[in-house]
Amino acid sequence: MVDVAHFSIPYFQYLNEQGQPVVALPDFVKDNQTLFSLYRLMTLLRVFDARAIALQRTGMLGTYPSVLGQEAVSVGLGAAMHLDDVLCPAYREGGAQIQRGVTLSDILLYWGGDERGNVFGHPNDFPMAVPIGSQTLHAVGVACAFQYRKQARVAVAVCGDGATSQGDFYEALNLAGVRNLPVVFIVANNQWAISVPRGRQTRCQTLAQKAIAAGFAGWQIDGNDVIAVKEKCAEAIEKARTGGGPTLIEALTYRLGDHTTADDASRYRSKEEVAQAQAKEPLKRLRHYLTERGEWSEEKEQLLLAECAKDVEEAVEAYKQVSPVTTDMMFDFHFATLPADLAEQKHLAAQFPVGDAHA
Amino acid sequence: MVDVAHFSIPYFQYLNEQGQPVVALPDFVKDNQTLFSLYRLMTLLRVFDARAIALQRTGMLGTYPSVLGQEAVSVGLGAAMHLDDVLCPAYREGGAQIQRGVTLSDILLYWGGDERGNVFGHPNDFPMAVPIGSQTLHAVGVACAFQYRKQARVAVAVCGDGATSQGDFYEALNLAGVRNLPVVFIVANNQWAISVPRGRQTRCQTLAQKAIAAGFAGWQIDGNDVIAVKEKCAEAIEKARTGGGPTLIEALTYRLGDHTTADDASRYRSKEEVAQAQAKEPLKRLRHYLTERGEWSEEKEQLLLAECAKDVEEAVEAYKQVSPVTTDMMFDFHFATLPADLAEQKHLAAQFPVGDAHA
Amino acid sequence: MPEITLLEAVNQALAYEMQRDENVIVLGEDVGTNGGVFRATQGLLQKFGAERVWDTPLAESMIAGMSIGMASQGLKPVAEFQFMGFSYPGLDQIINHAARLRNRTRGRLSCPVVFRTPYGAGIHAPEHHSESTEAIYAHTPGLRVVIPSSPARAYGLLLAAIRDPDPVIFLEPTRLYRLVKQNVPDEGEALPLDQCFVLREGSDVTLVSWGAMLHETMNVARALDQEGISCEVIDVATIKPLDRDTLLNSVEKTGRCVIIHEAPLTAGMGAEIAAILAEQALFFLQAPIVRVAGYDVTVPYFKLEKAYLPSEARIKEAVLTVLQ
Amino acid sequence: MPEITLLEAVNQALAYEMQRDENVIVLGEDVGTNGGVFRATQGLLQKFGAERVWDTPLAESMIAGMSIGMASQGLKPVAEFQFMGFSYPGLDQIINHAARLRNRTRGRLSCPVVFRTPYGAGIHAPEHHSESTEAIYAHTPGLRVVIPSSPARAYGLLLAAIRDPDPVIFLEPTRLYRLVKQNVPDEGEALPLDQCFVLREGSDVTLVSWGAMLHETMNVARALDQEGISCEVIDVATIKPLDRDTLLNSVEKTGRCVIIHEAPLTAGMGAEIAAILAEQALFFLQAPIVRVAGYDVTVPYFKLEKAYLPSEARIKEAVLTVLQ
Ligand SMILES: Cc1ncc(C[n+]2csc(CCOP(=O)(O)OP(=O)(O)O)c2C)c(N)n1
Ligand SMILES: Cc1ncc(C[n+]2csc(CCOP(=O)(O)OP(=O)(O)O)c2C)c(N)n1
Ligand SMILES: [Mg+2]
Ligand SMILES: [Mg+2]
Repeated sequence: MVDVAHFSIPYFQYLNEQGQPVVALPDFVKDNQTLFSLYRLMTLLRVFDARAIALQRTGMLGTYPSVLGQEAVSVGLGAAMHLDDVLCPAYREGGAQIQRGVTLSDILLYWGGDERGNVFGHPNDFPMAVPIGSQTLHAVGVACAFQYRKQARVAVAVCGDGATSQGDFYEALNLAGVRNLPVVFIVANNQWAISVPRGRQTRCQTLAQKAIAAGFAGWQIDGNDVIAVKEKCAEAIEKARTGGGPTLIEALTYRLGDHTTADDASRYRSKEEVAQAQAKEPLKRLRHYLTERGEWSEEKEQLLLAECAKDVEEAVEAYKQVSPVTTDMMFDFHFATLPADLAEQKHLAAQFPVGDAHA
Repeated sequence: MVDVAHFSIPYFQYLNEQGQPVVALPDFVKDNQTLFSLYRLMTLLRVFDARAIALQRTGMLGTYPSVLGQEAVSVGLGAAMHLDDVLCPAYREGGAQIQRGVTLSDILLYWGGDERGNVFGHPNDFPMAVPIGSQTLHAVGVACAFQYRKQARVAVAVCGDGATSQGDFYEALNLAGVRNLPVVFIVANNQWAISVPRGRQTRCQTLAQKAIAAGFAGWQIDGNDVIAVKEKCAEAIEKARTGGGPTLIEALTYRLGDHTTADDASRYRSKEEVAQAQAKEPLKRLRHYLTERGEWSEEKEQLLLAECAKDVEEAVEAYKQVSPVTTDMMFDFHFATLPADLAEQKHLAAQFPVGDAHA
Repeated sequence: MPEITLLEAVNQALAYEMQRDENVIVLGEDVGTNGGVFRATQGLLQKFGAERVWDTPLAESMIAGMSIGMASQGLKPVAEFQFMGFSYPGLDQIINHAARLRNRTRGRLSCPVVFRTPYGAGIHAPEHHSESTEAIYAHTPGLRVVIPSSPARAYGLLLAAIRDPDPVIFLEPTRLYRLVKQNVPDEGEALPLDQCFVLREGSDVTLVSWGAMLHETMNVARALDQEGISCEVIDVATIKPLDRDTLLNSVEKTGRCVIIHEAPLTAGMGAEIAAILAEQALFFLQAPIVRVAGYDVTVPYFKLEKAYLPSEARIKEAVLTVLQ
Repeated sequence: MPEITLLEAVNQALAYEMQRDENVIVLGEDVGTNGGVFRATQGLLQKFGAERVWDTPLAESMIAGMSIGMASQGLKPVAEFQFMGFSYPGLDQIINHAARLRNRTRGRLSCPVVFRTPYGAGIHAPEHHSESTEAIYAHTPGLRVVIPSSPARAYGLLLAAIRDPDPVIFLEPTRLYRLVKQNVPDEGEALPLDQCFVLREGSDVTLVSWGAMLHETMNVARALDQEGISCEVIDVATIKPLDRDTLLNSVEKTGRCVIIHEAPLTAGMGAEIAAILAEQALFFLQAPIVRVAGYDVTVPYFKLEKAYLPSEARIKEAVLTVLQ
């Protein structure tokens, strides 16, 4: 017997759970503004999240998936991407989307049951993907287009731990590897796929090692350390941009809330587990670090919270002000030009009024 | 940065390309009868293969996929399985099937376009799978049944290198890992998926490492060394039988023939490559070893060839003698009891005669 | 005996049959600890243990394929797809294998599996949670397709589906899950898998529907009754194989037929029923056969789902048209 | 100009459009060096290079999904499934994404992709190589479904499909690949994607078919002509959207209709056509609408495929029945 191949999976963390640096910090950390911006976005997301849940509870929004506890993943990722890269998100990546032209009211509109939520201010990004794992294949397709056109652009797919069980996920990785595509896969491992814990999703020690099956690098990072997320995403994205091929990043985080507003997580997991995870959440950590550095105060915090609340209320207002849907909207976008039979159906539909509680 | 996981892929070979032992041979090799039997089966398969291709050329058989050069994989595997294990093969596993109650004429019948080729003498084995990779999921399902019933039985799936790109393959591995199922996956890596070479199927150094994505062991073996195949398959199968969980075995071999009789491999690969592979083929190697050991002779070889030719001719005869198909056969096996609408259709079909050149 | 919902009837049937037959295994995403996202499998884990109720990894082709493997060895998996819109990755395994295993092996192997899934629109769910693509399964030889529309029929048909030795697609109208309650004796009585149910006898026109649309259809029938129009209402329930006799008998009697379904119009099951009538009852027809169906568009996000679903107004208009 | 087969016409259209539009990328299993298992993409690699003609890994969901990603960025992938029976792993991506991308984003993104695949039985291929499940795609809102039945139509319709800004399922009848030759000028003329072709005018009965079954259908029409029966033959060709006007006009003229397709009867496209006629041309019908279709069974292995496919005898009998 000889060993013919060897692999290992590295783990990256900059700030530990107490907000203390554990290794030399990346250069960008020197810049207060960058850190403030990351912190601000995470806070905005948290305030928005609570508001969205409240809207759902009062019947103003449909089912909504909370991002509580995972803010660092999408915020750090969004900060690492170029605007002309393309994002293929799942449904907890608001933190990246709002850095790329998607508004909070777009997000409300989407979860409010309105396709206009996907008509957002980025020309090429994909809308949220609900069929789990399917978007990973779109990202490799987008990366194929970049590679074919010799553009220095990168496609990024984000999915959850549960998504790593889907065939599409592996097929995407495999294609990315064999064509050396400019694509980065982020697995937001929040430890749960609805009620199924990470340990019953797969026997792997890490999800990062799934990249070994496709012949490229997999990294595990502390996904609650926004510095690690931004730094390692940026590194992987720049590697992809310069011909270095794909990377899989497993971002370790935790879904502190229910799966969605339709879920009740207390049915399947213990308070203790959640409390433990709570201690590692991303905002507190960065706040501690900024405070230690003398750059943050309770006053600044209160100001920021008020500012975020205002932004969120504006978004809610914009959401409420959106024009009513019409039956025509069901028909007008299936084809570039409406076929004759659909035109007839459109006419028929218009004769029957739309009734909807949320409209 | 710390490394949080390490992996390596072992490679196993007992007889090198010249038929010389490279490490201590397994115990079963002491027994001449066992070696004769392996050699006999491989020879039978080779003779059968040539005959089947000839039948196809004369219009007596449909498209047929040659096994030339890969005989050791299925023969070694078949010798390692228990009869009450379950095999979920692709379509080049005749060497295992004929050790499990499938006759050569069953195989001809199948490729002759007749479902009765799947009514063979094993109660539980799956028929050949044509949709690539799909059978891996059946094998994990079978293994689930064994595990549920606490039976000491093992399911074995065989697929090709091309199949390792399919989502089903990874989903099967993942389930096998997480449920610690009694299943063994054999990838018969014959270097080609029709015209697509192994190197354009995936960027992995080995196909064995795909198991790392599911958290269990992957081994690479010399698939043209029937001793390695039997030994390592037996080891993996016994491990699975005794609660040790799944193993993925990549058996390195080479498809010396065309993909099927409908294919012309000279369109996409060089004579040189095939000639090089020819030197490593499995029969010659075992013959050399047996000859060195003083157990084989040209005379024995001729006797064996004659015996195999006779067996094959008998199978061809049986195939030719099979009763004609009837239109009823289209209907009688879709449901345990024929629904009324199908009964009507069955009646209708019977009014129109069957015309078929191969019937 | 308390009255139960359709959802509870599904649960009751599962529990009954798991008790009766230890080959029955329930599996799917979140069916265990969580009891299913709608709670259809609630309590089964507690009652039958983790050996009988499996939370699977998140992969529908896997769910379909592993079920086939299990069924081939005599188990009776009842597999759940979390929503019909997520069943499509399983289509290859269902079409190429589940539906064919018995025929392919001339009966040597078989595939007694039930694929259950919430079905249809109307519950304000996110996108992909509102599909009704029964026609895809109905077009696939080797499958049975069943859609219950009441607690009692859910119970009796699900029992029949599990006991059936062949693969059954069992579609549960989410809109009906909690809409009505009924007394459903837990006595293990199965219903036939090849018979339509006449929900209401009538003489002027035959209304044919299935699943949740029967709710609106019955409402229209009742309203028209007030106006002196007598509607016969048929619940197809067993979409495949189709009980043509009940349909033909009714239309031969009434001479008029409206077919109502929420799936898109084109190549939906309504077309099949209309085609059968046009072939076998043509000269009984006194009016064109009208289909009131979903439009040929993707089910819209929920702000528009009511506009997508055939409304009572549309159904009524169609009935009045064929009565002219 | 030499006459070419349907297969060569496909190749010619691909080459023409790749030449004209560098956004067109051909991809699939074995489409490169090997030129496709039927040689439909033969020579394209040599002509356009490996940057335009991609041999993909063996994974159909991947082929579908990557094509969607490419198309979303303005490329025009023409993706091949090696056989229709192997396209099913791609169904989820096609139904949930390709067909919906434009609608889901209200036109912000679109999906100009063509999925080509050999289609239908009759070439003595192994199992799974004989599928004709056009109804699945036709039932899916957001897709166009096209089936050519001659070299000229293959050329013109494939060009149209590639140029169309939305996803098109392009089904190539394998049985016709090399059956007839035709002069097909390589001038880049596309055909409309929403019109039936009247292959033969007639006054007694309308025969509606598509794909390879038109071969038998035309033979029957010619034979009946000798017996004094005048058949109008319509090649549906663009299965979705369906050109109802041509169909209705013809049946209003002849009063009789036989629909012929090789897909299984139940919930096939024949049902949709019959349903449209039963709704919109009922009072023109002088006889029941008869469908001559594949039986509701898995396409048998090839010893029985001729018994499965609608034969000329079956078609003729049906025509005579509706003429009674
Ligand atoms: C293909 C598919 N199957 C099932 C579902 C239903 N579902 C929605 S979210 C979810 C769990 C996803 O888990 P994960 O990938 O870890 O993402 P998370 O929700 O934790 O962010 C499931 C099963 C779906 N949306 N798509
Ligand atoms: C799902 C599916 N896609 C495509 C095909 C067509 N096809 C038949 S064999 C083959 C190549 C298989 O390669 P591999 O898995 O390496 O097996 P080998 O033929 O080399 O034994 C392909 C693409 C198929 N049978 N099934
Ligand atoms: Mg998760
Ligand atoms: Mg191979």
